[in-house]
Amino acid sequence: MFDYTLKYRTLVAYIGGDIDHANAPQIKLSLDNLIKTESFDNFVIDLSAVTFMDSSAVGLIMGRYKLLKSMGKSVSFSKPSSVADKVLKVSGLYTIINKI
Amino acid sequence: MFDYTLKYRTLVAYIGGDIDHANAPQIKLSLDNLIKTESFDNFVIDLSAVTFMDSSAVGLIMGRYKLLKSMGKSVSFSKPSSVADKVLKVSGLYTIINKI
Amino acid sequence: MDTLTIKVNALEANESFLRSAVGAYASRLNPTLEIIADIKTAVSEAVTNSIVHGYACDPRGIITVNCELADGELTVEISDTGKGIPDVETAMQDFYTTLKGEERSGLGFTIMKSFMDSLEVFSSPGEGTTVKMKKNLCA
Amino acid sequence: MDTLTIKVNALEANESFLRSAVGAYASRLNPTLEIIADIKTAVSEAVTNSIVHGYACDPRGIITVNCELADGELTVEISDTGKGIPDVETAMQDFYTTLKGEERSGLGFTIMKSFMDSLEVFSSPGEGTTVKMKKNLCA
Ligand SMILES: Nc1ncnc2c1ncn2[C@@H]1O[C@H](COP(=O)(O)OP(=O)(O)O)[C@@H](O)[C@H]1O
Ligand SMILES: Nc1ncnc2c1ncn2[C@@H]1O[C@H](COP(=O)(O)OP(=O)(O)O)[C@@H](O)[C@H]1O
Repeated sequence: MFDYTLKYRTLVAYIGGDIDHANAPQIKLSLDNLIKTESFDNFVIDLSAVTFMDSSAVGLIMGRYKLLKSMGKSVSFSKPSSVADKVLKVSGLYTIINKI
Repeated sequence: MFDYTLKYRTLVAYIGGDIDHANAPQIKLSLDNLIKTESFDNFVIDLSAVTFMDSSAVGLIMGRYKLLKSMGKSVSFSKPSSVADKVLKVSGLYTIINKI
Repeated sequence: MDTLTIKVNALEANESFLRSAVGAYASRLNPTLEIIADIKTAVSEAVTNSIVHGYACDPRGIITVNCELADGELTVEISDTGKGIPDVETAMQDFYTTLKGEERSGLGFTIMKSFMDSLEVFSSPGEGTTVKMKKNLCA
Repeated sequence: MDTLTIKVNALEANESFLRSAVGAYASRLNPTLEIIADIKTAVSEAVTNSIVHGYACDPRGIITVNCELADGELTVEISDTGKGIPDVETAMQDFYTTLKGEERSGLGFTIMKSFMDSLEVFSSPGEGTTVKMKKNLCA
């Protein structure tokens, strides 16, 4: 599941369902395409509909974070589901990307 | 899942969910208890909420059918789900118990 | 190359576990829901037979399920090393059952045969039983 | 006596298949949804590692999952006969990964350790890797 909204130069990417090694490449493609084609200042990753994720999702998010930082954009998380929240906590991602 | 309604001497037993060898004994108990305690003329087996059934369910229904016939009651099926319908067809149960 | 082997104890809880596992496995070729339902029913019949007939519900018995997906077709083999069937032809007849008192319908093989594209039964008394079934997933 | 063994090919489709199967198996002791989610995450990490590191995505590789339920506890062992890990202690450090270019986070073992009650890793180069984890289901 992938969708997005763009409003006042804030791009919200909604990633839902199961995120694992098998489908991370597809989600990566969608995200990179969005980052390349839209003009925005703030990138928000909405994980409210995530039903499963593991460290492959962490690698995916880290990769997008580095790309966005190199472009001077702000990055934040929005409403992670409880399963996403637990993985983000253990992985330490909250120490570099804020939850809004 | 098990429930029933009694109206104008017609007892409708609703059996739902998965019916297999593991839970047939529990459903049998509920049905036999109902048959023993309620007073009715017509017994209707509503299988509209069945998500799975195999030949263990056929054995269960055959057993209740014989009991009910020996008591002089009428027996019929109501709204079998598509998975229930297919098993009832192949088992030949429709040749002895009508679908209403 | 896409195979699956599962071994479990002869426990009632494994009736739903194994039919769901084989159903989920076959789903990766994206068949219709009706095909998945047919497969789950047939697997449930064979697994129940291994538990109640093969092992007389002794949970030390091991049930082995071997599956393969190839050319759009599922092959599934359900085996036990239980008591076996003395006469397979008789056992496969509609309504034939050796457990009269327990509300077995004697329709397990009937349903396996009509819900799958093919059914083969290999059995020897004292050695066990293997049921091999195939189903085209692209129908 | 309640054991489960599953053997499958090193295919990506088996990442979700195996974590769902082990999750469904553990569910029979009626743990909380959070415990099931933790188990699925840890299993997914170990299975993904066998596929991408152990077998370099060669589907001929076989992944074996052995589970046991006893005394309210799940034991799950995930094994491959792939390339193995030369130095397990180093491999288990946070953020350590040998696949830098491919967006592996190096957090697989970190997550297995914190999501399960115990984690042991047995590995020899050229022989393969076994990850053994336990989780109390009645917590
Ligand atoms: N795995 C098995 N091990 C031993 N006997 C079996 C096995 N499967 C089937 N049988 C025999 O074949 C008979 C017919 O099986 P089936 O058609 O499934 O009907 P049912 O299970 O209702 O008896 C059984 O009653 C039993 O005697
Ligand atoms: N099953 C395995 N076979 C071979 N090497 C492995 C296996 N599991 C883990 N490793 C090694 O351990 C390292 C760390 O694993 P992990 O913490 O899961 O991070 P990641 O998978 O993101 O690299 C891997 O990069 C790899 O070198």
